[in-house]
Amino acid sequence: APMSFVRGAYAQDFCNMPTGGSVTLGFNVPQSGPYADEGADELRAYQLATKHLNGEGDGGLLNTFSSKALKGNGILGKKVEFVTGDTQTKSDAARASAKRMIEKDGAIMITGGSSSGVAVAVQGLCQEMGVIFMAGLTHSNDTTGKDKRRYGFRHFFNAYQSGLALGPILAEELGKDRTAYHLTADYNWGWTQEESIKDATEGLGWQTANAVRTPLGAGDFSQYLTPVLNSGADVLILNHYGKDMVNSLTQAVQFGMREKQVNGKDFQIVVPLFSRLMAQGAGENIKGILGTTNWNWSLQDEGSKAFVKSFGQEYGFPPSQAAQTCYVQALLYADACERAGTFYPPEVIKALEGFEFDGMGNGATLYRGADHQCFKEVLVVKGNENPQSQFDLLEVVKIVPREQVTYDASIFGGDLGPADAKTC
Amino acid sequence: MVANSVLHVADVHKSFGGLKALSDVDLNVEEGTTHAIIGPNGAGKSTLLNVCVGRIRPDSGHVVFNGEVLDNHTPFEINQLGVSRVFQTPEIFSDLTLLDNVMIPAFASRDGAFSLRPFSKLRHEATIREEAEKTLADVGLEVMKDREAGSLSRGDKRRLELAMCLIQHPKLLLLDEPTAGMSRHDTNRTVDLLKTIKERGMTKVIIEHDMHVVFSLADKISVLAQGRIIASGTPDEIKGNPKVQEAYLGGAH
Amino acid sequence: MLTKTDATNLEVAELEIPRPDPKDSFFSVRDIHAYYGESYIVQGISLDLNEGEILALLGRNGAGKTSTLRTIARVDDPELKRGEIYLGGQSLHDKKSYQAAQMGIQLVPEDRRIIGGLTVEENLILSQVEEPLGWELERIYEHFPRLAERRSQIGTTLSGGEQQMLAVARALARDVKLLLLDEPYEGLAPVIVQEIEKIVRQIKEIGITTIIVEQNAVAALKLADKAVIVDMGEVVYSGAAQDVLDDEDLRNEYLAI
Amino acid sequence: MKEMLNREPFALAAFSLVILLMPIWLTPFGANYPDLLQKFAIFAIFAMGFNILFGLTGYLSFGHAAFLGVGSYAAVWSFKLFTMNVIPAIFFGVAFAGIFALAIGYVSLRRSGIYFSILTLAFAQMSYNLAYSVLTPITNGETGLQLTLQDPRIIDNAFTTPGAGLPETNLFGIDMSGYPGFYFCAVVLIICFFITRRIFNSPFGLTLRGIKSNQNRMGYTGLNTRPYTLTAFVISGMFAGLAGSLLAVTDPLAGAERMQWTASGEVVLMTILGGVGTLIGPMLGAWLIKYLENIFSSFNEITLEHFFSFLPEGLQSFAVELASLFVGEGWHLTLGVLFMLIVIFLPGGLMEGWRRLLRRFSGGGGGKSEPAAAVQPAE
Amino acid sequence: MDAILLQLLNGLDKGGAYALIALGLTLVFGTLGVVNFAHGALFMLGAFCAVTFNKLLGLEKVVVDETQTTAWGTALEIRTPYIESWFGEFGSFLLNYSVPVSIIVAIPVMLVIGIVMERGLIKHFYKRPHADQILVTFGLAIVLQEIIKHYFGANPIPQAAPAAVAGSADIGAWLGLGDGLVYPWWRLVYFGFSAAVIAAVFAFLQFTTYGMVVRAGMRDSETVGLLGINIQKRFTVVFGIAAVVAGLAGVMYTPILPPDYHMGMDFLVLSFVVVVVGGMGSLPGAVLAGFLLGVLQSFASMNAVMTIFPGINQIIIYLVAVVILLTMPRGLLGREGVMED
Ligand SMILES: Nc1ncnc2c1ncn2[C@@H]1O[C@H](COP(=O)(O)OP(=O)(O)OP(=O)(O)O)[C@@H](O)[C@H]1O
Ligand SMILES: Nc1ncnc2c1ncn2[C@@H]1O[C@H](COP(=O)(O)OP(=O)(O)OP(=O)(O)O)[C@@H](O)[C@H]1O
Ligand SMILES: [Mg+2]
Ligand SMILES: [Mg+2]
Repeated sequence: APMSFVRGAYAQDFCNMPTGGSVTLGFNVPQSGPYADEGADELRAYQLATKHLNGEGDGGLLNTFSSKALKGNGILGKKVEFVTGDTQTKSDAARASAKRMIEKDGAIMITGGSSSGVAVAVQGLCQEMGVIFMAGLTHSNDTTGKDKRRYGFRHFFNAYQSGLALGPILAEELGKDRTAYHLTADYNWGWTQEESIKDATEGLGWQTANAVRTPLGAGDFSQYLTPVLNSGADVLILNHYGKDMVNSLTQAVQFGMREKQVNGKDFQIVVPLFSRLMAQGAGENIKGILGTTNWNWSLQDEGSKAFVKSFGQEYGFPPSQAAQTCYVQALLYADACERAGTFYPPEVIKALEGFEFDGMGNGATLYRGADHQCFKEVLVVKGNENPQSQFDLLEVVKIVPREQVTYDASIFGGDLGPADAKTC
Repeated sequence: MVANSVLHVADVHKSFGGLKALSDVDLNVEEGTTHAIIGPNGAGKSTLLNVCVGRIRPDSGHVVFNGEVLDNHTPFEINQLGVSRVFQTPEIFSDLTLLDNVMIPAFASRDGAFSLRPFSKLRHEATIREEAEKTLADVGLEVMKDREAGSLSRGDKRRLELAMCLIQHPKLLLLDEPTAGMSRHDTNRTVDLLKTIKERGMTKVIIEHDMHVVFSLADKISVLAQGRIIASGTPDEIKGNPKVQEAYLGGAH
Repeated sequence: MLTKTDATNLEVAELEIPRPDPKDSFFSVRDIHAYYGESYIVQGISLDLNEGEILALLGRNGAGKTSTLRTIARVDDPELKRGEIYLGGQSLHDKKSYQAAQMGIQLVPEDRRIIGGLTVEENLILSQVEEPLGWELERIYEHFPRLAERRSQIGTTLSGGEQQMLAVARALARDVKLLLLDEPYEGLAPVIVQEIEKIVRQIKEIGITTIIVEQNAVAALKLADKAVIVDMGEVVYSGAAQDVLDDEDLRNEYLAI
Repeated sequence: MKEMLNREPFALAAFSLVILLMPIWLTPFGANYPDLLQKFAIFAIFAMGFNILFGLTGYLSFGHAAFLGVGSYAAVWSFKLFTMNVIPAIFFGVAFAGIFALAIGYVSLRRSGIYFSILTLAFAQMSYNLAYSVLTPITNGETGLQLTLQDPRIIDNAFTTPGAGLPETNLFGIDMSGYPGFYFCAVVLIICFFITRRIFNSPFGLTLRGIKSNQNRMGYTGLNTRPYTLTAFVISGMFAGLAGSLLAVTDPLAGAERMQWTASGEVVLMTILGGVGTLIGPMLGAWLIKYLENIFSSFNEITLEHFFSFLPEGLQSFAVELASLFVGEGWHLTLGVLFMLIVIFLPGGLMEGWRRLLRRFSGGGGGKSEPAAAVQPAE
Repeated sequence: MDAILLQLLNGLDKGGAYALIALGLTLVFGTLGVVNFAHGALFMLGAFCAVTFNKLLGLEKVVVDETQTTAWGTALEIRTPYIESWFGEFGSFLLNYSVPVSIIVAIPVMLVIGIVMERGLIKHFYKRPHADQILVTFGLAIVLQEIIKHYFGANPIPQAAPAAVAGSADIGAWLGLGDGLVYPWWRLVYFGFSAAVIAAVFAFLQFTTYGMVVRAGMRDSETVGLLGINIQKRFTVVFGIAAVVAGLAGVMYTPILPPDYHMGMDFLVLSFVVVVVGGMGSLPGAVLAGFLLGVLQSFASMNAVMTIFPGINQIIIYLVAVVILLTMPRGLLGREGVMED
């Protein structure tokens, strides 16, 4: 059979066991489609991480990371090499490129991505193939909730945490007597986001006037925006991401929602999930809008400062939150291998589960074993009213401590599945 | 209604907007005969054929073919009953070969209006192929059988269309100016061909402006002018009819 | 561009070079070769015509008559690959069809080519968009009362014969120097044929040069001054029209009459 | 020689050989890994089936991805509800796609030309939008329908106790991932090729071509065109469903985006790129597009530096710079440029290129030879 | 009542955008017979004309201040727009009105793009099958898109409407329906603009001989050529007009939808649906369909409607398209014989 043409005849302990002097990681990021810019930033971060792991550059977060297992000599003495792929922000394409990296290029770990659909799809694939997946930007509860996998890990926070973090701040800033109107992207992530925020705000005593589902990529949201002002609501919550959020926010502002008075209060808009790129796309309209984010380059802890410095010196501008989460994921995987002393996935998984660390930004962090979700500080931010530079778009309103955004792993169900190694 | 009438057009009216293209047209075509329809341009001749093959529905009146009233028949049903037609502007399958052009109607008359036969092999349809080649030979196109039909000259397209009708062995053949644009030589050949068909007993309705063709083929002639049949009779009767002289033939004949 | 050619032409005339010059006759086709894609159809045809003459171009089906006319009218298909054409001393072979039409060539195509979606009147107006103009609409309607009646009917719903009239009328609406008629009598009732024959005679009287392709060879030859018979894309006979009418062998061999 | 090439057994054998040996002859192109090989086979089936409709009847459907999607969903549900065996999954995939195609085709075929295209597009887009949101209970929305540990899988569970992890799709015990998956798809492709060839060379196929050439004439020839076009539509829908179920067989996940218009557009492009109405053109088109998507997108600067390492330093960085526009994140640009080049220089697609090559090597056709080259001055 | 009025306004506004995009498409599609998948790209290029113009206006003088450093340790750059430092007041006025002013730039730019595209590429495809047209224009669309992505990135780039029309108009007060009924100024401007452009294009093609010639040329360019008309030149002009119309639609849409490289593709399918529902070869049809679909889409998104038919807002356009195409054989106002085979 032709299998012998393709694969070495030697026995393999697990899929893509590194045998030579190097180890290959697979960076699967959106290079085309709406999140291409985010993907490009992720790729920059991965390249930086590879450099640092191989002992080049200034070492970046290796210096501030609480675990000192990494020496800057690659992973377990093997030089880190990488292959890249384009997810196109489509599940099929993302799985195809992940498979290519695993089957053809011999990648031992896959990481990246910029949407939850892709993350869940690739994570499922990696579970089947026995390759560890370190998710990039994915915010849906499902990734580490009902669709969690033993081989998949997420450093990014999720919608539920956004709700937990944002709730109290909303009460603080906007008062407890508010009526909210939700516009929600009509797909999985949107629904979990809406549910989480609704739970949080209703817990504060807010009313929910209505929650309306908008089709993905609607472009023009005017027909959903006009009913808002006459609905009695005084807060508009946009459970949109990416282009949808840029458009709906821009248009909401155009409809005069920032200047309105309803129920004797200033009308407010809230965007639960922010990213700097989205803020850039929305331009002026973002000013003063509240939301949450995983990380921002203006943070002043040692880890964040070190990362901003390495990244900024390499590329001339500060990193995005997507870049940060991807960089950290790459390092965490490498570190876990070092600590496990092997690339054997079941051992690496064990090393990651329940791992406590610090010095990577967002304070002390736990990789919870029960669902492979990271628990760390969450940032509540606001569109910057007086930006100092073109990158200075978000202003940190509050750093919400880790305890406040920790929740019970069982609430989302799901099943991690087995950790047994596979040959591929 | 005459007993051995194959086609009976009864009291047909058709107008386009304000224009009365056909009014009160009554026509009987007897079995085995060749019935010519002549008349000035725009008289409604082609429209009459259109009504017969179901391309146009008459405003009132009926067409009866072999005792069957064709009021609600679609073109393909009418063809399946045994009516084939040559159009005034050739309607052929321009990007198929001549052979394919003739084989399609052959399949239609053998297999009916719909037949799947996805697994029967074309190459093995030897009999049909042979017949198609023979029919092409009849109209003098056999040497071009593998050419694309769209690249034929106009006279050749006419002959191809004739072949497409002949292979169906229709009971009634409707010909709309079959020799228009043909050279004298080919016109003569076509006339001969149509004569042999007649011997086989095929009934024909022919529209022609070429009086030479009309008088050498027709058993009966009807003259249509402004949507009405103004005269009907044997060739000799028509030739002598002064109304026809004036309306159609002019001073030439 | 035109003036320059005119100037050279003048010079040539003044110098009176003795060699036969294609520019001498009013209309001249020199050894043209034309192709439909890769099929070689017009294989070296030459014609000469003086102003006001009528030429009958005869031959069997598929002989290449239509192709020759189309080549002269400079339509893209068939493609002229070799040979020269001159009208009134100006070269035509390097022109596009619209330029040829502006120089006074009008083709009445065999399948009439009435433009769909446009009324009869619009079809006529269309040929009066570009200079030089010929007959005015009134005059056309006078000659073709049928068209006057149908002026606001969509052109393609006319009967075959009516369409033929429209096609001829469309050509007359332009200032024609050389009229190319491709089977003008096809599908016409005898009365109309006489009508069109009359028009062609009138055209002749006005002094318009005409090439007529017609299967009804006798009718065409009666009108024509000259006759050319083509076969397989080549000229097999060229001479006076009357000679063809008189020469039975010739008629038998190429025209089967 | 030509006669022999046309003979059925020979053609089939040659085709089978080429397909089955793909893992070997694709090695130099870097495309010899299971996933891409599977995709090659599957999308070849998809495109071939699409061509039965578009290539033969001329009806341009812009909604064929809907049938692909239906095939995938049906197959995954079969895995979830009944068994991991692929035979029932394929059966359901093809059957559901066929039923779906029958319904959509019946309605859409009332119109022709662009109106037909837009009707199919509308149906597909409705399916996509609903699958993405409202029908989430059936399709699992954006995330896509996946296997879970809670699936009933009644047939399998009746005979065996489930393991700890998710089970794999199998053909009576042979796992359908990796190379076995490819060979399975390849065999299906060969069967599809056989069927397609038969359709092309049958009276049915000829009739379809007649419909494409002159639909109007068909009626006066005594053929009822509707059942013919509908049959072609359903057959090609079933091919699409088959391709969809094979996607699920090799990778048990079905996402809504498989039904989006871009996916329908892709198969149109594949077919045109390869050569509309030719037997294997659409397959070649599918391969080219999938190859670009999977391989060109994977080149990054490091690979390019390797590739151009034979050049001197300055030249190398220039070459890398230039090439990087067309690979990696620039692979779309290559795709666009390629579409344009092929359609400009090879009207008739890749198959036209092939024919030209053949003609060149067989020394040109007979017939009259050309006179001397043009002496025409340009305009 | 208010809600319905507002949704009607939304629908008209949306319809204006659809109609404007579809208008250019139907020009080349229904008139020249070319299936132009690059039409969306022209819309996108128009939008990027506005972006580029704005960027040019916003070109900044960069002064490096060595004394201050950024968080990542490089010297801080202080930027001031040239235009402000040169022209002062008028400079900031230009910046403020950059979107409408960029129309002046966009018209010639789009005209040139359209003409180059037609001369260089489309012209060779008039006689080719639609399939080839689809492939080549799709290829072109991808290429244009990727070029824009290369220079501008994939992220949307916001464009502000001029401050004077940035707010909302108090329609309620105008109509005497009390306040609370407000609608963004810019959207009203957009609606007026699209109505004006549509009317202009219409008058040009439907009521002039020029338009008649173009329509005739589409049916049978060879015969029109035989009548002495240089139809190629007119085709080029029509294509140029279509490009300009698409471009202007793009320019004016930027304040509503921050443009990105992919926006053309997003609108492409929709505009095809609009054109076909309107009926092939009919400009009024395209406009009518644009408004009809826009209005229906708005009404379908009303909460009352969505509670009765969940998900109706997602499929309404396609549903309406299906119903119309099945009840009217050639769309709303289509002509017989255009693109039916
Ligand atoms: N679809 C239509 N719409 C409007 N008028 C029509 C239509 N079809 C035919 N006519 C008109 O009906 C009349 C009869 O047309 P028809 O084609 O039957 O004439 P004909 O006798 O065949 O003439 P010819 O010998 O010139 O072909 C003509 O005046 C024609 O203009
Ligand atoms: N578009 C085309 N492509 C290829 N060959 C063509 C094309 N048009 C015509 N031909 C071929 O060119 C030859 C000459 O055709 P042409 O139409 O000039 O003949 P003709 O003398 O006008 O005949 P007819 O009297 O039948 O109209 C014929 O053999 C014909 O098949
Ligand atoms: Mg007639
Ligand atoms: Mg001819």
